[in-house]
Amino acid sequence: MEGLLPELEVIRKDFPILERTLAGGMPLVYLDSANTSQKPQVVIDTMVDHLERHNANIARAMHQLGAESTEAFETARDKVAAFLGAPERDEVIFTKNASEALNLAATTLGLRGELQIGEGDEILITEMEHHSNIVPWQMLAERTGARLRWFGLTDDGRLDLSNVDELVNERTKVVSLTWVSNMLGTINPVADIARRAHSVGAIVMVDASQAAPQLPIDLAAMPVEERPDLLAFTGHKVVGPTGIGVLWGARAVLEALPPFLGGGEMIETVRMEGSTYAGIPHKFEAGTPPIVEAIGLGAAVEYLGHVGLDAVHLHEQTITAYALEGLQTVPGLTVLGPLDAASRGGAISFELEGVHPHDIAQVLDSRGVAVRAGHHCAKPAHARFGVQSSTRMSSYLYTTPGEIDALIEALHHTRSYFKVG
Amino acid sequence: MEGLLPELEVIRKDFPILERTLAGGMPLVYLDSANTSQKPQVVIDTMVDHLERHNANIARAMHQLGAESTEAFETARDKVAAFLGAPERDEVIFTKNASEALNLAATTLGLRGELQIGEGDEILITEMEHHSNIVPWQMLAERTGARLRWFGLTDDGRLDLSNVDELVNERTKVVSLTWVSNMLGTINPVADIARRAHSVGAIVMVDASQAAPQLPIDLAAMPVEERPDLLAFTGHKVVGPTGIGVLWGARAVLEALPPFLGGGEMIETVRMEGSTYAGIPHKFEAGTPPIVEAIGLGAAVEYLGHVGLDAVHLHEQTITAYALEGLQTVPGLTVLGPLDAASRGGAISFELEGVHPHDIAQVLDSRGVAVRAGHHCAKPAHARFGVQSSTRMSSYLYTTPGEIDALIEALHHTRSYFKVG
Amino acid sequence: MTAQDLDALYQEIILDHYKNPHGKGLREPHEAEVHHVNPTCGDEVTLRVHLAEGRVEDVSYDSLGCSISQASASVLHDLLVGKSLDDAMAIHQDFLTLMQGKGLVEPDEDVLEDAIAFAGVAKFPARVKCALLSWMAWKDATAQAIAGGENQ
Amino acid sequence: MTAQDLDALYQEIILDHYKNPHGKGLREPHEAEVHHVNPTCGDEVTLRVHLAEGRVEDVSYDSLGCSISQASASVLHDLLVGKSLDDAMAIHQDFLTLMQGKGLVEPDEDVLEDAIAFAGVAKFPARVKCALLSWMAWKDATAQAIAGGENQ
Ligand SMILES: Cc1ncc(COP(=O)(O)O)c(C=O)c1O
Ligand SMILES: Cc1ncc(COP(=O)(O)O)c(C=O)c1O
Repeated sequence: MEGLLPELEVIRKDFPILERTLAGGMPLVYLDSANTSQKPQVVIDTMVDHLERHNANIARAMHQLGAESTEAFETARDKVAAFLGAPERDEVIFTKNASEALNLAATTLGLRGELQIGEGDEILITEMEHHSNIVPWQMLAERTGARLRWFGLTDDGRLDLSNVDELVNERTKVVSLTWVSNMLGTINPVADIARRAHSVGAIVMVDASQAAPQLPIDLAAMPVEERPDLLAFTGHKVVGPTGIGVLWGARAVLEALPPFLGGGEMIETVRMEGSTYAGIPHKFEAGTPPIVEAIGLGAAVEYLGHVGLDAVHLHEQTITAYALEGLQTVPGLTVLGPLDAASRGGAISFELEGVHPHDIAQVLDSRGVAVRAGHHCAKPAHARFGVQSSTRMSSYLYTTPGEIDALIEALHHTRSYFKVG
Repeated sequence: MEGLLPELEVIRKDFPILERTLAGGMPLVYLDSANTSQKPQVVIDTMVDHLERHNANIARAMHQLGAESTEAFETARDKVAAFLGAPERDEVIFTKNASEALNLAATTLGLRGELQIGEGDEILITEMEHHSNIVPWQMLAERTGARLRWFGLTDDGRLDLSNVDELVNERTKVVSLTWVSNMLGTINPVADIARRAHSVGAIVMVDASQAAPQLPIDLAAMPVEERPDLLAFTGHKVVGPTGIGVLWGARAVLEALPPFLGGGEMIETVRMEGSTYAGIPHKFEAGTPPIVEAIGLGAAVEYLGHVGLDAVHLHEQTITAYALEGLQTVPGLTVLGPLDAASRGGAISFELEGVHPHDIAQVLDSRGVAVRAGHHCAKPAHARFGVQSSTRMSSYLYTTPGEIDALIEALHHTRSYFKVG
Repeated sequence: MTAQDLDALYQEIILDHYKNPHGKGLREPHEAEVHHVNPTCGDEVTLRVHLAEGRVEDVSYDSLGCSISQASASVLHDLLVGKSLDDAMAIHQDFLTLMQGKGLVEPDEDVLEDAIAFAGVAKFPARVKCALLSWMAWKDATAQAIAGGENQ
Repeated sequence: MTAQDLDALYQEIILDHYKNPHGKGLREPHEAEVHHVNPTCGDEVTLRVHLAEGRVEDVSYDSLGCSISQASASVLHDLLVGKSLDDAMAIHQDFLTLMQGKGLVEPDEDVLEDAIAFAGVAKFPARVKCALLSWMAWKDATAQAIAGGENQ
């Protein structure tokens, strides 16, 4: 099949979990990578090596282990900066996950400062956001009296831009949207929206949690009008560990935002009467950061860089196209979201008439096929399509066409198990 | 030497890093455990096993890997609850570190809710706090108009309780203090202070970051008037990984606090117009939590439990007493903080006349002895004693008397290297 | 899990209740109505109780969810309606014990009747919540109904 | 690091400047004063510059810190006072390059004089900040003095 990663079998060997068998000796068919990705040996080994040989706290420690640990941690920041094509490495802030990065932005935009949002201002999001890009903005709106607005969705699962002129207006202070939907798979026109938002002076935040794993990103190469001001992604979806996420922000914006959490490492000086704060990135990294996790993430994005994000993207598109084709052979199955693989990411949510997603996932699991069932933390998008939950398959660089075949076959089996059709 | 862990050599074998040699073939003498502790093999192996065999997102995933991962994560919560003697396992909230736990409390106490702090209210801390237990309360005071007050320190490094009646009054809404000082080593009378604070209706928060590694804690066994309402500690100081911390809170208090970060997993239902939130602990765990880190922490506290916290405490006291004795042989050396090992933790900060802490640490490092130099994130406590920085040695369950000898010898060498005295 | 486990989970009785739920629909009169959600998957139930003279006169409900959650609401209706409040509470407790027993609790068919088919569910932690959704809602609604009655 | 590395770090010149710092103390006149802190360890410097007709007339300072940071302020005083602003900036740049060179940059003794003793420091990332503290403060103060002059 053209478009697959040329060394797919070699790549699969990098991921120890793919050799696991499940109950009944079933091989694992892991199609839940949009939920969390599996980890290559190099990421695990890098973390183990750090813990066994170089573990120390960073920055504060002046001994050899401390110097090694600090060097490894800051090199991880360089690697993440390179992965994003960040204009400056100090613009990369380590958080615990994408959710914290989004909350950091939403919270500090509500605090006293140049960029403070208040009554009369508008916050603009979309109906296809992950809860982590909805709830923080609802909280911001509630705390500040600003109004939360959102782009609706078209029937085929894209942003409804028909009222963009009304939605993006001079009251709009921040626009936050996902680059790739974790439910519908839709790839959004972030450059266009950023351009419009910037023309009214709004800050643009992009949730790249689903984009970073599969799309090449080069922030420095984007025209500045189209470049987001803030961008979030999460380590565990880019073959990195849990416990680590990234907020990238343009220096000027990060400098204008007040600190988020207070504590060790984010200070310049502390007196009981008051404190002053460090510059970026440390200003936003209170306390001991996720050191071994950042180092693991560095190894992860380096691994993806070696495979090549273009190649990963092509692989995802190829698998997605093959999956969309296969799903069409299952009677009563409806895909939610765009149907052409070229304009979507590798997560495909669907309904199967007569069988609830939980029950589908359960039968699939009995055959070793791991998918996600539920609302995928995107309740509003589900509500928009009048469904309460759905089943989602999501592939990644280690997914084979054979695994898609196994999914399709298991779906046929599900129908017969539940005696539908 | 009586009081040492009986199987000290066996315990040391559990920590792979202790076999490392440094530049020039020097063996590692790691005396920086109050900064971060080293990790036993079982913690590393537990994390590796999870990443290689069971990795999946939790709660949301219904497949076998998801069930295994969820089970491992929630079992880690049980283990932490057991470690603290928590009245209820759902009172254990996973955060990214102690700093986040402290910020969570300080931030949510400033938000609309039953416990909201406002103008006219007082927040009480102490002059010996780590920056992570100062800055969040300064921020809270600034945001709400409440007044920040603090206990001063006596010359021998204890809390000055002479004005306790004035400091703890009917305006006091929250008292937050460290159980064990990371700079002075002082063990504070938290039970007494909690009793007083509760008598005026204040919430009591204890920073147990330095206590959890070395003191047996049994919350359920404490009389409720003396039991803190909130308690924080950090994974990397209790032989666990970075990227994980714990906030324990009494159910009633946690339920009265509004949510902190918003996003996946902390919701009950989400509509674009507004959301409702889950119960504890999930209400405070937005986004994908540090899964493998929590599992590593579970293994860590279990490991400490097997060794026995009473035995660890005795070992720490024995080593500390031996170190205090040894330090007295170094001319021009002054210990900051209490001088009797029985009433202090295992961190000892000191000054050496004529040599700056940085330079001490550097010479020690050339002999493989790793200590910390600087303000140890406790600038106000340093200012109180009229010093700008100090050198700190800190031991742990793997520290031997021989390592203390190496430190003392290296300090003598430092004096001659810098030709003092 | 294996194909056998799957069959243990999806007993015929469960699938029958799922296809033909008993007592579904919201009815009058009722003293309390609650709405419960399983945050993990979004399954929902709206449930009403009608109590009279210490007896469960009716349990009516509207629900959206998987076979397990639907069947368990149906079984709840069969088991609790017509029982004295004390008996209903005891049955509720037995069902809870069964579901939280990780598959190790032997159910008493005389008490739990069709609900013994849920014994297989107890082995699947992710599905226990599904099975308990309506039972938790019932307990909540009943508590409210009793409290409401006392306040009058 | 080894005992040799230690000696490379603590060159006699550095220890001499540390014990007898040149130009220490705050003096008048000055056009700008800054206060810089190394957040990691708390080392501090208050530094004043006095410029006149494009020349560095004086650099005066008060500082608290380790041997490296103290010696580097002393060396800075020796090197920059009396130089034209352009020359001083060039020396500043050379010192920066040396310190950030991870020990791989060969210093030019004609330009850097005693400051070449800091070549060993460049191998210790944790100490580079110490060596640069007063140099960063000088740059900041000088920029302020120039901006202040222009605003008049
Ligand atoms: C007393 C005390 N509180 C809080 C902290 C902060 O812990 P962390 O940096 O893991 O958030 C530390 C350690 O650095 C500490 O020693
Ligand atoms: C689009 C999107 N945004 C945000 C998140 C939140 O990521 P995390 O749970 O790691 O914070 C996710 C994944 O769960 C996602 O898919």
